[in-house]
Amino acid sequence: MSSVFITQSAAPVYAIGVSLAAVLLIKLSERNPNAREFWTIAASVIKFSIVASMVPAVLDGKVLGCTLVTIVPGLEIAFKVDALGLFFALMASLLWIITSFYSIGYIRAEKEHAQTRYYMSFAIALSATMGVAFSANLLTMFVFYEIITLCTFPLVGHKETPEAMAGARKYLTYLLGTSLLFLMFAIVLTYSAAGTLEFNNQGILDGNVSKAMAIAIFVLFMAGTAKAAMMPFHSWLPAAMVAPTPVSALLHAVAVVKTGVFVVIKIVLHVFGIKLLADIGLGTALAYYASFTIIVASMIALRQDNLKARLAYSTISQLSYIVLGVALLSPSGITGSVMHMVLHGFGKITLFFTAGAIYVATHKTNVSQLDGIGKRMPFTMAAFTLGAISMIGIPPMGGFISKWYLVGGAIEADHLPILLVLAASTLLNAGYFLPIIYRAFFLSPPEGESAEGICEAPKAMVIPLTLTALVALGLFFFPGVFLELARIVVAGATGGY
Amino acid sequence: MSIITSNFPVLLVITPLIVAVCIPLLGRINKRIPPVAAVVSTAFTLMVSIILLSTALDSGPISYWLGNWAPPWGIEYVVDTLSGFVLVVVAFMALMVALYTPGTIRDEVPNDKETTFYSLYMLLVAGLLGIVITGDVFNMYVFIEISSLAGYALIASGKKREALTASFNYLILGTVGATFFIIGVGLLYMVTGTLNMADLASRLPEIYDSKVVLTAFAFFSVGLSLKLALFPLHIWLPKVYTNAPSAVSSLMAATGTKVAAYALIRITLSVFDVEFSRSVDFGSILLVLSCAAIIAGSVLAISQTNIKMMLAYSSVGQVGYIVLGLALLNETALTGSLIHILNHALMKGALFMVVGIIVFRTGVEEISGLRGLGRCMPFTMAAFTIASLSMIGVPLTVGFISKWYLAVGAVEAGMWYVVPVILVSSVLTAVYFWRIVEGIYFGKAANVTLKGPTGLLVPTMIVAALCVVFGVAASVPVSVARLAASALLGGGGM
Amino acid sequence: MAIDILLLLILVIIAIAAIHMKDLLACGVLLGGYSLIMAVLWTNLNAVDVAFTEASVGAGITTVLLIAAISRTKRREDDPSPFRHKVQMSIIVLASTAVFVFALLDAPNFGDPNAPANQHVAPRYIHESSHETGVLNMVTAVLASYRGYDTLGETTVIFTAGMCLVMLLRRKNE
Amino acid sequence: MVELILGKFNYLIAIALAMIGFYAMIAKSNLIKKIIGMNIFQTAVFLFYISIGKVHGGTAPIVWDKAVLYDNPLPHVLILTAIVVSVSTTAVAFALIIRIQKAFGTIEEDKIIEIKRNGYKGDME
Repeated sequence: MSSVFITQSAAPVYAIGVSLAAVLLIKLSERNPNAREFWTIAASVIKFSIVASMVPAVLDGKVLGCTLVTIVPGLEIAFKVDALGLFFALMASLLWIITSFYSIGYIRAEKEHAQTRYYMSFAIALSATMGVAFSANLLTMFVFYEIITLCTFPLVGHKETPEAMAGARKYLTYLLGTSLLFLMFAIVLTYSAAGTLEFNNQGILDGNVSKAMAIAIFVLFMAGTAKAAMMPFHSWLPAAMVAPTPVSALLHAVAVVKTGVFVVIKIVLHVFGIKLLADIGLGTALAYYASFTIIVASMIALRQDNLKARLAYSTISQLSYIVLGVALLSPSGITGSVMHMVLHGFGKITLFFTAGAIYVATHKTNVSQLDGIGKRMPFTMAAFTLGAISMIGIPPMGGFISKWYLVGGAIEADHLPILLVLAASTLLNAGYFLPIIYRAFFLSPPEGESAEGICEAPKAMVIPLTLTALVALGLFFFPGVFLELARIVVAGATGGY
Repeated sequence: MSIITSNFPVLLVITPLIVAVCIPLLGRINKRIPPVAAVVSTAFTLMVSIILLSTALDSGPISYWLGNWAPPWGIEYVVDTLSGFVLVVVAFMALMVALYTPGTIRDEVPNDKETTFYSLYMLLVAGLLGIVITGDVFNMYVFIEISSLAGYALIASGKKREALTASFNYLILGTVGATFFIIGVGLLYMVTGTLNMADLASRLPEIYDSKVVLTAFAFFSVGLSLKLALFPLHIWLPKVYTNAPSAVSSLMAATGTKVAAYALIRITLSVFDVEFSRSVDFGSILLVLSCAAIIAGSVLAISQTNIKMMLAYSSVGQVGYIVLGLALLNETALTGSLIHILNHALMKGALFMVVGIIVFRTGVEEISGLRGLGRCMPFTMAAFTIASLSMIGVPLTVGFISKWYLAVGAVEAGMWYVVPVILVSSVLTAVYFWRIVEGIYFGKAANVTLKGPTGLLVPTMIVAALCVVFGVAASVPVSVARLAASALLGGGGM
Repeated sequence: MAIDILLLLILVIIAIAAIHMKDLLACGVLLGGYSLIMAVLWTNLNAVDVAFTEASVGAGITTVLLIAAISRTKRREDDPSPFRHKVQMSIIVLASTAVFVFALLDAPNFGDPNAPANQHVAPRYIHESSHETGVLNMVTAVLASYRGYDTLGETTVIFTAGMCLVMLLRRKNE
Repeated sequence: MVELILGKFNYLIAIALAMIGFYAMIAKSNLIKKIIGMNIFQTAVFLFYISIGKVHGGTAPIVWDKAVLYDNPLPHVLILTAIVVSVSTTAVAFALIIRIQKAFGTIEEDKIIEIKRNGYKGDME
């Protein structure tokens, strides 16, 4: 079964530990904001370097890993760095650096309260994200999945207004409720059937379960990963908009939802395995189910006037692309899925950053208020345009690459209706992003507002958002490392096919 | 073996008894002696019980003949894996609560009665240890009554008048339970002529179809379920836990129901055996009751506004978990059940100790009054949070371990539909604990003035920390529990 | 045997009267009578030690305690509990009765010398206790020696009850 | 049926007494009545034990040269212990009743419940 030899390495533990250490330092330097924020930045940079240092070994085909604790034999907290996990970790840790700068700008500009708690929660969330990325078994994944939920609660409810608390409670109810009810149930059933929780390239359930049981477990898994925001468990995501914008960026691009889809990919590839899912036709079912979410969420997004709400529904729709890709169970589909994780990450974080920048600079939140804003905030809106184009999937933006592979995947898997879904959704994406760009650049600002003069948000915000937009652009031309990692993921997953 | 170590089984019970008798005298000399005596003697019993358990693990069950009369003529004390395990749990919690007691009873018990309190405390501990260690059913009854009587007075020792009626109700139902128990003993004696558990176990299988045996089984089960507060026989419990002094609720919540659970397991699987329990469909009845207990306990807990009441109803639900493993009757589930005896003792002990600290320092018992306390009492609240997470069953805490084994055991038994019950109750538990945790950390602090320094924190933190330690390094208790479970199910229980 | 049957029937009547009457003091006296007749019955059943204890402890001390309690509280029982409650409790009691009687269907007859209860452990007490302990009264022998730890437990119970009373009733030294 | 009643008359009466007591324990509202019921209940169970130990033609379990059969001494021993336990429980119960009377002014369960429901949350004494 597990023919892959695991190279012992504590690097994943360090990657997780570094931001935990930062939590302590942040708490200790509570009274000194500069020091506090220095620790955040330092931790993010160190974390990224640790993650990046693992790239060569993984590209070599090695799998790094170690066992942290054995609770009882069979229940372990253990880490394993494979291509898929590294892929996710690389993206998340890179985005954390950028988000940290942006956070500092945003939080200082808005003079938010409880800043120490904010940075601490952020750092824990990143640790837990690494934990999910590097988890070697379902239990480890579950633990870190829950930690993410718990430590993002104070972030979502940061403002502590009744509205914010209500949103945060809804967030917690959906995520914690579904994972305790369904994900844990699925894990128990998986353990009972397979006798192990260890991820494996060929899946661990194949040959151990009846068809009905496989379907039951699969449905439970999908219902349990509400973080992937597949309908009908999506409404926590718009509710979580009450959070400050950098948090939304974290939720939508870096940690939370990406963890959800990452878990879905893990379950499809490493718990069930392509063969089992293809045998019982679950891949196809999931693909069509994801298509449903793609279309419906896009249509809802069209009708949102609040910019962040529109972005939120866009995320719901885009996440289902990722699910769709892996559900196609074909090499190109999986490549597209994995690539979309990172490309959507950069695109969406740009969009949220710009939304935050607009808010900080003008306190505007609605699409209908954005007339003519392009002239006052040229950098921001240029970045927005790049991000939106990437979302729609038009060259020369990174988003095109993943769409391209998804189309290839649909053809390989012989699911031509999926092509229609992709086409329709591209049109819908264009339908809800292009009007914003049009308003910003081609309409004149409302009366009473000066049209002239640059009025950008603080540099600490504008620079990160420009960077992410440029990365989203750059990834079209140099997808190298990510594509190579995706290739290894595909090779592993389809090896036993 | 020296004369001391060879007599450890009896010393385990006699030590607290002697200390209980001496305390009233010592208290006359100096009021500071009784608490110290309580701590020292419970520490000694803990040490002894650990030694006994490890001896039992190394070289098989220890049988100790009291007065050197061979069983079944004389009374026998037995330390096997199961009883050794429960002894350690009881002795440990007794020590922790003994450390904790001096801080809280100052406020809760009239000054002139503190000495009596310690004497009764030691009697309660002696009774509980006696129930666990004895291998004779009638002797078990005597110890049940010792622990119960001491318990009734301890519950009523506080200043709340509701404690009196709570104690009286408990006395009535507890006596019904104990009397049912001796009816069961009488019926078994009628058809076997013996009172020794091992002897009963060897003589019963021939007459398993006798109606007398069936009835005895029914009386044992009902009587012990009353002591155990198994839903719907739980009605005495919430008032008792709510109104008793904190130290008493902590000890009783941590050990009282656990020992009753031990007695039920011992009688149903060790005196009777697993085949008999299966043949009378004992499992299905218990399954329904335990699931009802788990859900009802959680639902009732949610609707409470008093935090002690909430914890008490949560105990009703947790008792359901212990019984659930017994109902499923397979090794994995029974392991879960036994490990939950330890785990729930730790979690609920910690929670009641925390609540005791809160009440002691702020005088608040209502959940709404806890807002913002996370800032003024960080360590206490950290202990509370850890124990709450454990109650929910978050991995890396002890609560997860027991739920995991119960859930996997349920699937093994082909009763996968029990898993949702466990999970739904986890969610409900999350609801009622989250409500508090959120208030503690996010609420605007109410105007409470904290009074008094607190030495209560040390034992509380130790217990709370163990919730995590045994959640991470679960191999040790789990392996012991698994050994005990396989012995029970393999028929070699005694 | 006729006297036994008669005594047993009287016991039933007294028991019913004792729980039925409203005057608690009368109930207490009836309870004392109940214990005394029980003691007589036990003497008839050759359980002399037990009968003696019941007469002194059961009939004596309990009655004294009861009267003490009544003198500190009140003498009359108020309105009876609601009818519904009574019906519910009656159902529980009848169910328990049914279960208990069910057991008798397979129980050995009263007084059967070959009943298992009299065969397994008891013969050793009967035949050996006088050699092994040197006490002629087998009950004393078993009580003090074979099952001496029950007696220790019993003593502990008394001590516990004493401490309970101190805890519950002792007044402050003012 | 006749054999059941005649052969097990003692047991049947013991059960009847036990259940009368049990009923009083759980159905009566007056706390003293409950304890009276408890005593009847427990003493009836003792009767049950003593009856188990009786042997037709047996003599009291005291060594005696002319004895052919002895009654079983073990139930006697157990009941000696149990009587003491029973009295101890009764004593504790009465102590509680006295305290309840002092705290609530009544010893009727339903009235106490009423008093609790009508508020008054204070410490006694």
